Amino acid sequence: MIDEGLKSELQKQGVYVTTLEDLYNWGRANSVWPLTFGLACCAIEMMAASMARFDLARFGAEVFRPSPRQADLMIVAGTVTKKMAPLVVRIYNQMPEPKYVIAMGACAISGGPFKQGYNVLKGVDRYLPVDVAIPGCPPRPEALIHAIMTLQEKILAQKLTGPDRPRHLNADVASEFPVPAYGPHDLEPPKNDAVWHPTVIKR
Amino acid sequence: MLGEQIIKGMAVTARNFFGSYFSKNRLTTVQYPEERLPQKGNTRQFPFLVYDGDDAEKGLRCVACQICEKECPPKCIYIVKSKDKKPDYKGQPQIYPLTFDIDISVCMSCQICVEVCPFESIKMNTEFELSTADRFGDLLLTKEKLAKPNSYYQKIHPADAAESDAVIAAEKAKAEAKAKAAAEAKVKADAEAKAKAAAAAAAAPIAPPPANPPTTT
Amino acid sequence: MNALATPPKNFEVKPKLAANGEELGELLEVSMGPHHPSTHGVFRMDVVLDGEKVVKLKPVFGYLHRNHEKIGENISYLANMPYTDRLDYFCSMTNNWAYALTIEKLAGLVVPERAEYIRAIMAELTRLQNHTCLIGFFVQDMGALGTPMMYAFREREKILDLFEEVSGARMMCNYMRFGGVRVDVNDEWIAKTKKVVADYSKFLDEFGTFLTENEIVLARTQFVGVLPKDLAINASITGPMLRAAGVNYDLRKVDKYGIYSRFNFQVPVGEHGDIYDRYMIRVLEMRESIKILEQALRDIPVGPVMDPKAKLRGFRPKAGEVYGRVEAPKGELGFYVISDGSPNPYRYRVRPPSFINLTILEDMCLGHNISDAVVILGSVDIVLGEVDR
Amino acid sequence: MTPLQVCLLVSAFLFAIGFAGAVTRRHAILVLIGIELMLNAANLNFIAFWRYGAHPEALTGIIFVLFSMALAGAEAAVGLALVIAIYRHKKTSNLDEVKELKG
Amino acid sequence: METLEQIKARLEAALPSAKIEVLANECAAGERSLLVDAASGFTVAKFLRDDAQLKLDYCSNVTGVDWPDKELTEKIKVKQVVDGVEKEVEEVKKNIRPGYLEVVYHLYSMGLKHGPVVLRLRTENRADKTHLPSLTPLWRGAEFQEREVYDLYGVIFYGHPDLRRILMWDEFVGFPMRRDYIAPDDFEYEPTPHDEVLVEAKKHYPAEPKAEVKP
Amino acid sequence: MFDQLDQIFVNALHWLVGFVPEVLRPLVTPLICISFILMVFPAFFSIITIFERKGIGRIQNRYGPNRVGIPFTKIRLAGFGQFLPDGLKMLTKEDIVPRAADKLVHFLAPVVMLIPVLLSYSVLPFGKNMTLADYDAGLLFFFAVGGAVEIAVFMAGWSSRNKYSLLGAMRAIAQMVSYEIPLILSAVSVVMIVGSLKLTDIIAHQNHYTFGIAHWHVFTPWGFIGFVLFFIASLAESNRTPFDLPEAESEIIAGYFTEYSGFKFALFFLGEYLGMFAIIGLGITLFLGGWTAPFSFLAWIPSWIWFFGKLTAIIFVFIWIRATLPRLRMDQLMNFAWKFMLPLALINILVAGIWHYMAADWQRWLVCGALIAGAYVLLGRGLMQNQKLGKRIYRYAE
Amino acid sequence: MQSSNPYLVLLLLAVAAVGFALTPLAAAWAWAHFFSPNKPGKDKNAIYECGLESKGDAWIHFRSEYYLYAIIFLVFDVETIFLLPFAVSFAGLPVGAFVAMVIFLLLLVEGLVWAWRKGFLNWK
Amino acid sequence: MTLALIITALVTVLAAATVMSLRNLVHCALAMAVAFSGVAALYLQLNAEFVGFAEILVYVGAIAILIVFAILLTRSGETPEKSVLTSGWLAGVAVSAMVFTLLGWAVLTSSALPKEIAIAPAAPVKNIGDALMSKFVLPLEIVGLVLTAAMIGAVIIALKEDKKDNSGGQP
Repeated sequence: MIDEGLKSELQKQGVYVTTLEDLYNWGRANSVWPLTFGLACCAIEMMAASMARFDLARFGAEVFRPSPRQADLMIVAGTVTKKMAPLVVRIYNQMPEPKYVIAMGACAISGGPFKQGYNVLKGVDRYLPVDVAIPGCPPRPEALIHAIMTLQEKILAQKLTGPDRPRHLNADVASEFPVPAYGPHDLEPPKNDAVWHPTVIKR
Repeated sequence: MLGEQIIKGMAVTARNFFGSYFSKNRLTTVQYPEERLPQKGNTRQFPFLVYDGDDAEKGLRCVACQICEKECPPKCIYIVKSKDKKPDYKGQPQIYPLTFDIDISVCMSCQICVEVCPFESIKMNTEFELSTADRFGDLLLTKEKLAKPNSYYQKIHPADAAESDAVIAAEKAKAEAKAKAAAEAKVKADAEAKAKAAAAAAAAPIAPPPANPPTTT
Repeated sequence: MNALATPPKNFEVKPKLAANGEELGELLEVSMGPHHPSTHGVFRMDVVLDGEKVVKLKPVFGYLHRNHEKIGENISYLANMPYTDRLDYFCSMTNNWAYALTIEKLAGLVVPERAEYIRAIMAELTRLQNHTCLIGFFVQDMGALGTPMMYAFREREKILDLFEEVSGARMMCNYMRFGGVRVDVNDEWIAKTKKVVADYSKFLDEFGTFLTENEIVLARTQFVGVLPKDLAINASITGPMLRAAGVNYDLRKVDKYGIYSRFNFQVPVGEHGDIYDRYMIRVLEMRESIKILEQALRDIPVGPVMDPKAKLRGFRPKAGEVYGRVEAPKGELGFYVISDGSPNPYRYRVRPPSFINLTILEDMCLGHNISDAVVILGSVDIVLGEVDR
Repeated sequence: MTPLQVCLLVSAFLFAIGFAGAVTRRHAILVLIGIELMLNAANLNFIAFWRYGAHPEALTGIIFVLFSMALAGAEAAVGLALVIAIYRHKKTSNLDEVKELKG
Repeated sequence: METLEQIKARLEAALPSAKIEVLANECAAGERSLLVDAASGFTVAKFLRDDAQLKLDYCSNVTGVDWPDKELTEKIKVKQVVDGVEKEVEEVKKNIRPGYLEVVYHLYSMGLKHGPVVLRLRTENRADKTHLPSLTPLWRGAEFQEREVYDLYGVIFYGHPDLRRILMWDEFVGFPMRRDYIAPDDFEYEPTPHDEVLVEAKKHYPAEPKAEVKP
Repeated sequence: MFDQLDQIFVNALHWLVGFVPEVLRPLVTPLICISFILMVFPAFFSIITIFERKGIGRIQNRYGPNRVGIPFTKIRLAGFGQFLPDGLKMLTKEDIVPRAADKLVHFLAPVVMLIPVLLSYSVLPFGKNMTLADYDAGLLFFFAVGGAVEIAVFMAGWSSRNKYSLLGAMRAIAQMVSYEIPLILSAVSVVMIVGSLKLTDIIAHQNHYTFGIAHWHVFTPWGFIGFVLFFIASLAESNRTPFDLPEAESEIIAGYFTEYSGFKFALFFLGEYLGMFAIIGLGITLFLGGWTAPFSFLAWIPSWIWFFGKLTAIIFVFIWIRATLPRLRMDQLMNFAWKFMLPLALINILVAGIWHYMAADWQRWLVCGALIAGAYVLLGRGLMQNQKLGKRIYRYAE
Repeated sequence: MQSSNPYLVLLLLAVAAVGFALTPLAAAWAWAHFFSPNKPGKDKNAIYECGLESKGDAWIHFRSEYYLYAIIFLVFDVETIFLLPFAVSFAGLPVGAFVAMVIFLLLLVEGLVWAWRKGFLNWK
Repeated sequence: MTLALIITALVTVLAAATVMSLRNLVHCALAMAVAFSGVAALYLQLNAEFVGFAEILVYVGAIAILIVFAILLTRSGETPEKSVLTSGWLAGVAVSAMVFTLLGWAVLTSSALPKEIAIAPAAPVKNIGDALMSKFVLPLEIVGLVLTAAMIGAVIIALKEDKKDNSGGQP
């Protein structure tokens, strides 16, 4: 729902904004530097994706930065345990905007096969906004490349201005998510309600 | 001498560098979206449901026996049995799944559901390009998304599909034979009964006991 | 649950005092990991540094504790098989084997000969790819840009192709079953494997020229992280680490499980117990694995691959307990199962080699540089899926 | 004002600043920095007088400054080593405290 | 290697105070185990390690097992005076076997290449008397494994150099591997629930909207 | 004609300056040159980063970046457009300054980093008559400003207040300090023979040919070993593998710039690479004849092409080494500098003296060569045997 | 390319370097100001330490080894300011001067050898 | 020419004043590097090219690093002291102000100062080398001796305790 004033404003800026937006998105999309961040099995496939056979580098995404300050993409590759979850959130918080999250593999999406466990977080999206989820246990390296391509498409479609612009362009939306604390049995809070909106499926 | 082995090591990398321009073995990259690796024999990703014929609803082999649901290690299958029955490929009335959901955000691609399925109805797909931004919408595969024709199965796993087709054909043949035998027996019995009845009607007042129908296992 | 059970908190760091009671440089408490490029996952070492020298090192576990054992106790014996894949996710085949072996011991199943051969082939292929990758990783920990790892993964992909061809998955094979293996291999596959194995020695030669005598590798690894023999035994160290310390203890020779007694191979043993020995033992083990593979691929008989007595569903072994172990690439991988006659194990326990091999990490690292600590950790060869389970 | 005078004034100022720092600051390292500044002031004088002096071809000023730099280096090395040594003993490099502790 | 009975005999000779039992094992492998009382556990273990014939210098596996209270039913014949007449009456007696925690050690010998000897220690109960001697001073390899048993089962090993939680976080309360541990409730989104999960998941379903009366 | 081509930039400069009033010429001339440097070398940096990524890719049996080309088109340029999105992204990335950091120093560090680096370009001869400022003590100037980079590194590491950063900065300073000495001493031998600190003089000394082969210093025993020393020291000075301890990823995350994000991080990157180009440029000037051709029949190729060609070639060797070798440890790094390179550099000065005093015939070659080789082997062996390093034989148990 | 003041180039270069560094930083700042606002936060602006909360201060008292190398470096650095003029005029000097310089070097090397022998050059 | 000289002089003086007035020692060290660079620039203005570059090499490249290390090794960089000045700081400032006034007065009024000479003298490195190796050989050797002595002395002073420890306290 764009109000009329904004619409005309946009039309005035028109070409300028579009070009800038396209250039900006193109720049971001083609330079996605992941964080060196492997959690479990999927991390091996993530490495395999950057190895000779699959070569993530072709997309300019092989620059795995060890410091979150220089990374754009957090590939949550593997099971996020409750012991690890606060750290994951903190590392994500320490990344500069714009930042993206790929939940790689069943465990990262939903806890996967280990979701029955008492120490396993049922999906990293309980605390972080996940941009792309790759099912699979572990997903093939090609699947990760496909996910990065999906992410690129998502980035390319983002708007620079307007109400539906992404989080990092909006000053009013926080780019930090509260870090859960260790509780006596579970993390506190067990989920971040600002991020986690599951659909209800009644059985 | 200091540095000798370092130079040898550098020779190895140099060989790889130049080799990458000539030898396929030295440049192993498969440029994924355009090129693809040939599919390996038994490769598997996520399960799908096989149906025969053209109609997914009608030809679905699954009879909602719920074995896979029980055996699935991460418990990612959810089945609701139907109340009514529909004929299966053997023509026998069977219940069918009203709901058959697989949560591939949980599935660990272990293939145990395939192994335990007695009806050759759940098989492993090779599709892996499933990454999505919508976790809740796209990763819970419903029956409609899961159902794939047998021809698809034959395409992705020709050997296994042939095997499973043979099993089904054998069972079908068996069932047909059984049905035929039953039908024949029935006809025969009917005929016999008729004849006997006729004979009895003609000759004796007491009818003989009817012949047992042929039993199969 | 009760007052007694309140756990003590982290121990205080006591600065090491000099001989004259004077403090050295101020100690720097650094946490290496869980998000650290060289801790092989989410392992964490709380390191106390004096300058760059490690004066205290406490490993912190549990960041990948995914309750493998608890899940194993809640699901059936068969359903647990794919979970074992995810223990040491480099070596799903040997994990499968160890688990299958244990349950076979428990239930008294007999594995057909062909299946035994296939298992040995798979295990040795696993060993090859695990050791190769490990060397890649640990040279990367030493600071190489990843070229050795790329070469290692290049070869690994070939072996993974073989796995995928047979079992359907690259890493999580879920291939073995109680009483045999799930799918038989065909002749085409055996021919392919023969080729991979034949090429592997060539690759190892090249890898050797690349790394084995490289001066920097020598300088970084020799006489660093020395593990004495006695300590190694006392600390239950297993696998290549133990043999590098000079102990001749290889379960393939000691337990002679499977059909290893039929193969002609040797066990390399180190002298110094330092990182270089651990590296070289692995290289030499790979050569021996190639020997085993050649013999196995040559001798593999024809026959069934499953024990006909074995049941897939409704498997309920008799009550009792058993401990089974195999020589996984990382060391002794054991499974301890107590059955109470139900379809689920009553108690299911994994004895992970890399977890126990970490016991003496601090002993090996003390007094060394922080850079060495990273390489020492790399030479232990840990996989977090197994360490934390 | 001639350039020479400018240089000499700068030199005088550097000297004064260095002196003030050396005398007024508590921290040993700052005292050393002050001394270095004073040395530099002297060097600047040498160069200025070489530049505007009578016999520039003799290069005496230049050579002297070079030697002076060498000695400044030596002084800094030893002086800072002393500061470090004192710090190790007394856990402070504050001159006042060092004095107090001595007594 | 000697049989467990022989070992037991020698142990009893050497350490008269130790109470040792050989536990049977019915399964195919038939690995039996030595059950030693907690008090003499350490000395027995030391004997096993240092004895020249055994030399069990390698402690491969340490693990805990939880045996909760179990209801055992047995039928016994009781003589009862019924209506003045003594009669034998069959009665079902319910015994509660008190629960305990067990720690199992698998010992091997690296020098002599034999094993395993399975050593078991039992705690008195599962609540407050969960103390056992730590064998870490004998075998360094038990260090982390005992910590793990402590963390997951709550067995307190005295003599352990660094008994802290190892896998769970420090703030954690309870022992998750015990059979009566209840996992935290996080079943908000369960598209494929079964059994207990279904029960748990249903708690999170939104309340049924009240049936609106439609005109 | 070739001369024209060779001097094309010089002539262009003169032509351009011709439009400017006489008074402003002293100001405008260097400004044009500086802007030229500021255009060429950062562009060269961007190309080199792609070159490096692709080269390493090839060494590792893969392609490396090959998709990104000109924006909004399908032209891929074999991936050589990759630096554009990288730069754009870093420019638009959020800038994070840790709360506990010393904010002023944190901000200044990347800026300070560039000053000495760019200053060192002033004395480098990029081609014939293509030197910004040809000082009498040019070489000394280069070393003097080169040493100032350490301060920027220290500022970055210290101000971040991060443990890894501080460790990285300490390592960086200790390392750069240690390798600066061999760097300078290996250059001293050249200065002794040439008799000037002027870089143009040094090139002029190498710019003549015997039998069509240039008199590059690298073709003499002292020059060869000097070049080797200089090469190793320049690897260390520019923090490249195997001396990349200050940013050792596997140990201290990203070293002294762990806490830097966005374009400040890019500036460090840029600074490091520009510093590397400068130091390689100096090495080329000192030992590889600067912009001169190796063979007289190739002398027609413009001098600046030679310079950039040699620069690229050495950078390629740097990349090659980076893709091959693991990293040294701190003590080994220090040992190597102080116990191997420094003695060897000192001996090299001696050898250069002997070379000067001996008559120019084969005996001179023999004596100097033997001295150098002997010193090299002995020192190298001492370094290895001191730590009892070497090949091992393994036994097999039955 | 000589100008009236040969050192003007250095000044200009230094200024250009600062400008070259500040221009993109200013552009980045402008971008952040107009489009993508900086959003500092509690965790984001905390010190990074492998995802944990940083314990203790990084600014600590380091060991003295670093200082040792700095001293030796200083001495050799100072030495080069004598060595370089010597090297420049070396060709025209008598052998005696060469010997004198060798003695000068040997004096310094003696210090180095002393440190080496005493084991100070062993990084700990 | 004079303008450039004055600007450089001002920068130097300002930096020097900053050194002595900042609270944080690391900032002081950095300002000191700027001050020394300014002095080097002054040398360059005075045609003493070699000395100017040497100043940068020695002071900015080496002594500044040394001081920075010393600051870190004595843990002085982290917090500014509570009181930066000694108790007698007023006297110190007064004395130095007096010194400056006196010197400044002398400089500005003295007639003994040589006038600017027309031809700026040059000091090519070659001449410095020649002078160094002829007239100043003996001082050179003495400086070498002093440097060695300083090095040994500084090493002993700075490292004595560590040495003792390492013989006994190996872990």
